[in-house]
Amino acid sequence: MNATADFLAILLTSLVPILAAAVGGMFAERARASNIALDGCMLVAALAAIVAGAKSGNPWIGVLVAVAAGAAYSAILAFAAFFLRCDLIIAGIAANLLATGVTLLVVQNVLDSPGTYSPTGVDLVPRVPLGPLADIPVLGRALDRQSALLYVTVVLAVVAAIVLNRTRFGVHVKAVGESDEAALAVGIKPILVRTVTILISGACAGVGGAYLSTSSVASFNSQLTGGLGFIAFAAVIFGRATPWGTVLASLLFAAATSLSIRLQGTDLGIQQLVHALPYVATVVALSVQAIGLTRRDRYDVSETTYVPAIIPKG
Amino acid sequence: GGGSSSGDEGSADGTKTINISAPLSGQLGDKSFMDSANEGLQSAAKDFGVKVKVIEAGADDAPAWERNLTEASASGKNDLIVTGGTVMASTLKKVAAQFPEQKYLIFDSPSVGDNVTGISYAQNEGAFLVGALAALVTKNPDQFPRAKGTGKIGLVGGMDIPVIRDFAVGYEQGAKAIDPSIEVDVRFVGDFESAQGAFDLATAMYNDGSDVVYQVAGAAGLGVLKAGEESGRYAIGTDSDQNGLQPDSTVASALKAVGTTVHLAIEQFVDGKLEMGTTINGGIDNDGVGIAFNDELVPADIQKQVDDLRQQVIDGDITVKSAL
Amino acid sequence: MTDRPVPAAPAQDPPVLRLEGIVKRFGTMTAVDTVDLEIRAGEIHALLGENGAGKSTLMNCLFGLVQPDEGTILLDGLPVDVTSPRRALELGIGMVHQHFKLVPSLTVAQNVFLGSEPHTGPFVQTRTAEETVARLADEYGLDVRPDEKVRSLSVGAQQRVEILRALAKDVRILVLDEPTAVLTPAETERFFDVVRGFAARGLAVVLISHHLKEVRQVADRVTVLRLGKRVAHEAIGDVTNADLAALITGETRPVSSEVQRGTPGATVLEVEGLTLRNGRGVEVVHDVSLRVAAGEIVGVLGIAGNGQTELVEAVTGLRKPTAGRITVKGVDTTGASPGTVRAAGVGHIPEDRIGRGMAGYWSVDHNITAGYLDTDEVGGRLLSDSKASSLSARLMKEFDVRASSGRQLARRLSGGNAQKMVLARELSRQPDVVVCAEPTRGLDIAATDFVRRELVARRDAGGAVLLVSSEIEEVTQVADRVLIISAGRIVAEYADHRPSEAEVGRAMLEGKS
Amino acid sequence: MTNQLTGSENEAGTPRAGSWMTATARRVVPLGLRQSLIAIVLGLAICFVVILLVASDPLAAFDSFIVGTFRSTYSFGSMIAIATVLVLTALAAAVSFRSGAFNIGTEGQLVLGGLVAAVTAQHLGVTGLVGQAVALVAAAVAGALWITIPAILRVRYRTNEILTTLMFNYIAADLALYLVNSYFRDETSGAVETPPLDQSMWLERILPPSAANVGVVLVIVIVTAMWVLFDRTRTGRRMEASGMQPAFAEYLGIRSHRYLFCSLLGSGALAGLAGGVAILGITHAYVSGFSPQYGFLGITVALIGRLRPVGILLAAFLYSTLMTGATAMQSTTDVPFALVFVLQGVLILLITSQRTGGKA
Ligand SMILES: Nc1ncnc2c1ncn2[C@@H]1O[C@H](COP(=O)(O)OP(=O)(O)OP(=O)(O)O)[C@@H](O)[C@H]1O
Ligand SMILES: Nc1ncnc2c1ncn2[C@@H]1O[C@H](COP(=O)(O)OP(=O)(O)OP(=O)(O)O)[C@@H](O)[C@H]1O
Ligand SMILES: [Mg+2]
Ligand SMILES: [Mg+2]
Repeated sequence: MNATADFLAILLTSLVPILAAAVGGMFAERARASNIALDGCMLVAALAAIVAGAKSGNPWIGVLVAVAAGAAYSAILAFAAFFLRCDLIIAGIAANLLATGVTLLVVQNVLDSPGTYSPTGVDLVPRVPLGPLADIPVLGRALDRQSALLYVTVVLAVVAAIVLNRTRFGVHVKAVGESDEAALAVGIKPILVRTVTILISGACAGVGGAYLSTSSVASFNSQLTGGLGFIAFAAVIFGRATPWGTVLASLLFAAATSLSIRLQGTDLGIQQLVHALPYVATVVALSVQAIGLTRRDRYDVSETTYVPAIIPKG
Repeated sequence: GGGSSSGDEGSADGTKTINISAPLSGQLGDKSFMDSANEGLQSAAKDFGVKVKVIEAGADDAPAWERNLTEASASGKNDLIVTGGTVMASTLKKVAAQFPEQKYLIFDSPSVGDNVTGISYAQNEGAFLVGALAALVTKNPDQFPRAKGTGKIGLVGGMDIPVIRDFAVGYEQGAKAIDPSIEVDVRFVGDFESAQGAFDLATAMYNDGSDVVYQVAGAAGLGVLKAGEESGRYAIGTDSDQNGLQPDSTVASALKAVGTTVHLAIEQFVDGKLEMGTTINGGIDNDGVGIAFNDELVPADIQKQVDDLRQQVIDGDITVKSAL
Repeated sequence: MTDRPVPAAPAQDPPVLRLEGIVKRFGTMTAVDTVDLEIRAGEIHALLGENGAGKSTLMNCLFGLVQPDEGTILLDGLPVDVTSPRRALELGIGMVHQHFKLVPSLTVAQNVFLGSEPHTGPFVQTRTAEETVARLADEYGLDVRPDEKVRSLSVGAQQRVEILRALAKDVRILVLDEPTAVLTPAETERFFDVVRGFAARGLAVVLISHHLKEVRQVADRVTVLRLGKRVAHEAIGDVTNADLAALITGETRPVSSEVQRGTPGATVLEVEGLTLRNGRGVEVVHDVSLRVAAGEIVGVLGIAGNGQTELVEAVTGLRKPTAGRITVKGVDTTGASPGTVRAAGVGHIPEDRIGRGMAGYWSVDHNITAGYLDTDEVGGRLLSDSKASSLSARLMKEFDVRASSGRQLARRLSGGNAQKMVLARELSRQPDVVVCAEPTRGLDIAATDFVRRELVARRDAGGAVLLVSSEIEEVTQVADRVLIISAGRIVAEYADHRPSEAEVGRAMLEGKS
Repeated sequence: MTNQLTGSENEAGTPRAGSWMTATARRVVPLGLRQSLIAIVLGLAICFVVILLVASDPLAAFDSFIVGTFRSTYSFGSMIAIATVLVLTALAAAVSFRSGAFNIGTEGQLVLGGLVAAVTAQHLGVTGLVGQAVALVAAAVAGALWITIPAILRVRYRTNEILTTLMFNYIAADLALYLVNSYFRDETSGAVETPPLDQSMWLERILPPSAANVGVVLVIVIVTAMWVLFDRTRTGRRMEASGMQPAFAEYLGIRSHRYLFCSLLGSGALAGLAGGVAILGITHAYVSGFSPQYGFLGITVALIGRLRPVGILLAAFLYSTLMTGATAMQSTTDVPFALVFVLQGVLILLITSQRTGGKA
């Protein structure tokens, strides 16, 4: 019973950064503006959160700044893709590399705290005690004293679902995602919509970043995402960029993380391998889905609308 | 990069300044191993008027370690080159061989050449002590209100690497020395950076019953200490005195007196007494490693029991196993 | 050609719309060159011209999709500048595009109101939208279900959605860009009734088309563009088809030259009881058998989407049959790879010119020589640029491929030149069998003529040609035998004579002869 | 009818149902020389601005960053050593990019390749040139094997290879650590490293004490071979077709899937080989962290080199000059090595930009 609860508890803590980033990534993906730089946005946001939190003394200001920073950083991606006219994916990869460099620079030269930045006496984002509710069998124990950001993230997911399916913006995102011409013909500006979705994805990733650096431990290091952003991106794709699909995918990957922690407890002697579980899970999930799809249209002749991202020029 | 130089041109007695370069195999800021080494260097710089330049490198950039080492050696401007970390040993071995004239000091590793002085720490012995303490904590819930008396303790390592295993071995032995029935739960974050990961990991371990968790996870370790606070249990710090970080839940820190030993070694060097090709062994006996209790939390009699074990190790009644 | 004056049209109210001296340039080329145009309420005005004559561009200027470089647009005599499609719709100008601009996964209603959804706050009022669509639909006799997803609609239905979109903004001027190109004859008939309905209600309709017959059916007046210039501006009554054709092409030439029938020899391509599935695994070709002899053109005629595409893919090795047998010169090529099929002597002029027929980001040279990689005409062990470029230069000349140079990127070629490039690669190696699908789709009269001549030439040189097309006129004029394909079955064959367009038209629609 | 809908959309690649995870339509980024040059200049300019901002002694920093490499034969040698590895990882990236798939997993393939190189020869008991050959081949094979699964998934099932290869990086790291710990560890060392290689296994050093080694010859041979393959052979031409437009390739009778698959394996093999060269030539033992992101740096270099072998050769030298420069700068001034990563990001953005590149 408790074991399950504890498993869930860890699952939920691992869920926050993945889901937060994935929810935003979903919009971008749906508008055909894949934001593979979620990881970079998270990283930058994480740093912003802890710095702002430390300076202002209020973790929530930290979170807000993180959201802003995430959006701002994703703006670089939008700029690269729509102004510099880079391939979005490549730009995303670059943005991730850039994030590592920039954060390192800032930590070492601006904050003068080499390697890891862990200022003391920073208040963290509060945790939410359930009080009496904590006695509800499994859920109570699992949800008790979870970070407030967990609830923020859940709200994000719900709002995202509504926005995508019920609002004009949602319709426009879908339209742009499917046909620029169709959108243009009715005066919807694809670039604008895409930019907005990318900003949204950055902002959401910001929440994830803030969680990583200011929810449990006030500490930042340019490695701290450990690829969570990419897992989030995978969640978007595995979830077919649909709200509930994305949520389920995120849950799956969070479960994998939680499981890897649990398995370490049962001494298999292969801790280091168990650690790879979330990544393995991601690959497996993607493959299973892709194989399923290929099965479905296995009589299809090869993709005719294919253009590679790069070709060497004469 | 933090090129942090200090000390003034020409020391008190007007002789030429001694230049020390310290290319490290990682980055400062872990509030632990690297930082305490840095303290040692900086204090030495102050005390003996030597000129110290610390050069950091990515913890995952072996070629850069070698470059930095060789650059420092090749420049010929350095009277002594200080470096550290077991990971650095093999690199230093190669480099030192190429510059027989150059003098080296490597901490946390035995000497790797005639022109190298090593300082090795019996981290397993330090771990032994905190292991014993951890066992005592979970055995005496009455004296440690946050403990549940589960007879289970844990250790969070950064990565599953030999040095960390060495800690684990000592830790377990220490615990069993108090009570063979103690269970020890060992898990790894997977890196030395992600504090959040360490936090989740430790939280899980507390949920699974560990009363005390000992962190050997570098910067990530802060997450473990925090988890101890959050989960209302106890945690143990490492390498330098981390009791202050979470005073209500950190019962002790296993000390690795990197700072003091480095400081000492440099002093010897300045006085020309530092013998090359030898290894200074920092163990329990010469306070190379030790334990810093959090007196607020650990009653005298408990401290006493640990100190007895300490004495037995010094007297050789107990030999602490090692994974190296 | 001189621009003859418009006969003073009697009892006509002043034009709702005037275009004066419109100029639109794309880089160096002038797509639309000082064109005047006036449209009156209640008239159906046909706009004719070759591909690339500038018809769409002119209308795009009117609809605000592109901004004219010069000239003015007057609405009710007042100059307006149409900055965006939105603005155009506000001004009462609607346009149904040559290529539909619909979003497949959205519903009809969502598409109709895309960009101007009825809303409360940020939320879309779905019910209001669907009710409005339903009302308009039966008001104008356009039947569609508002809540259906566009993906699942027939082309005709999609077009009705496009029209509804315009009507939903109650426009006064409606531009229809090649609306009938995608319609079956029957659909076309229904469509024209609707259009006449519009005119009757006082809408001004601009109809772009390549089909003189249609124009004659519905239009009141006609304007002809050539190379971006206006070359005629007439009441439809005052010109003959021949005149129009001449105006369009700029030369006086019969719309199509009569082609001699061939003299068939031994059978080279043989298809026996072929059964095929489409991408989704649905069986779309059932037990089709056909044979093509040397020196014969066999036309497979059918409305698009009756299994022709899959048939061609199967014959050329791109799609694996689920049953049946294909032999080329007695060699069994059933389920063989495209490479093997080529080696067996089959040339393929694909339906999807851009996606399959050429590599847009390759130079014309590369595109042409790609067909010769298995020969030593492009070099020995290692490729030789000089050999390759001289080869392609020769073929470009031979097949009249107009490009700035052999190094021009293929994607910059005009549709016709692109097709000629494909021909150059496929026909120059004199394959015994040529399989071509919709070889003249979207080409102008001149290019069309060229392509057909080449096919006939191949036939006369003893090649076997399988011509799959949905253009009745094309098949009936070029083919020696005509097979009608409907719902994945051969439903009729005309071997002894060239059938009349009426005959085959009926067969195509009714699915039997 | 779908034609009507997707119609002129082809280039934008309107997603068909489920095309979200299939790596299909992308916009083409023609890589021109002009672009590379503009990018490098702008990139350096940005670095200088950063240095100006953070350095206490900018001039010294510039100095060591740009010319630091050419100060001593040592640092020059180090530069050569790094370049040797970068060329290989860059070629790995280029091969996959040109064949129309993104192998972002070069880092993982390199790590495993390195590990295998460090252990096979030892365990087979061969030494000397034979040993080197065995080790390098084994490394290449390892790299190829490590990309096999993503390759199959991509080729047969259109699984997004960017994600799979990327995830395989993380998995590779854990796997390598596990293998070394449990099987190949140097018992005498407290670090995660294999026993040092027999001296005879070392790639001959050409500028001692620096790490520059004869691997550079091997690399030049490979570059030449690649150039011939890409520009002068039918295989290369077919490969390009398959990468650029599978449908077109298929139609021409080219087995595009086969070519893509082989290219990916080749890409993996090159990355693995790079690992081998790094081990035999630089660290002489598998040391965890022997690769300062050679894999990702390779991507940058490949792009600067416009995905063409010779370009890559030049780009690699340029880039490793900056890397050693950065090391020098870090040790002489207070500007951290991180600057290289910033430069890397900026360069990629500028180079793949169609705006700086102008018309295709
Ligand atoms: N965006 C563009 N960029 C460059 N040239 C263009 C563009 N749009 C149209 N053109 C050129 O302008 C000319 C007129 O094009 P337009 O589409 O108006 O011809 P059209 O009369 O509609 O031909 P079709 O009958 O094939 O539709 C063509 O040569 C076309 O290539
Ligand atoms: N997007 C474009 N950019 C630059 N030039 C273009 C573009 N599209 C078309 N052109 C040029 O405009 C000219 C006409 O193009 P278009 O495709 O309209 O030919 P067309 O008039 O339709 O002839 P065809 O009947 O053979 O298709 C061609 O020379 C082509 O190079
Ligand atoms: Mg055209
Ligand atoms: Mg047109």
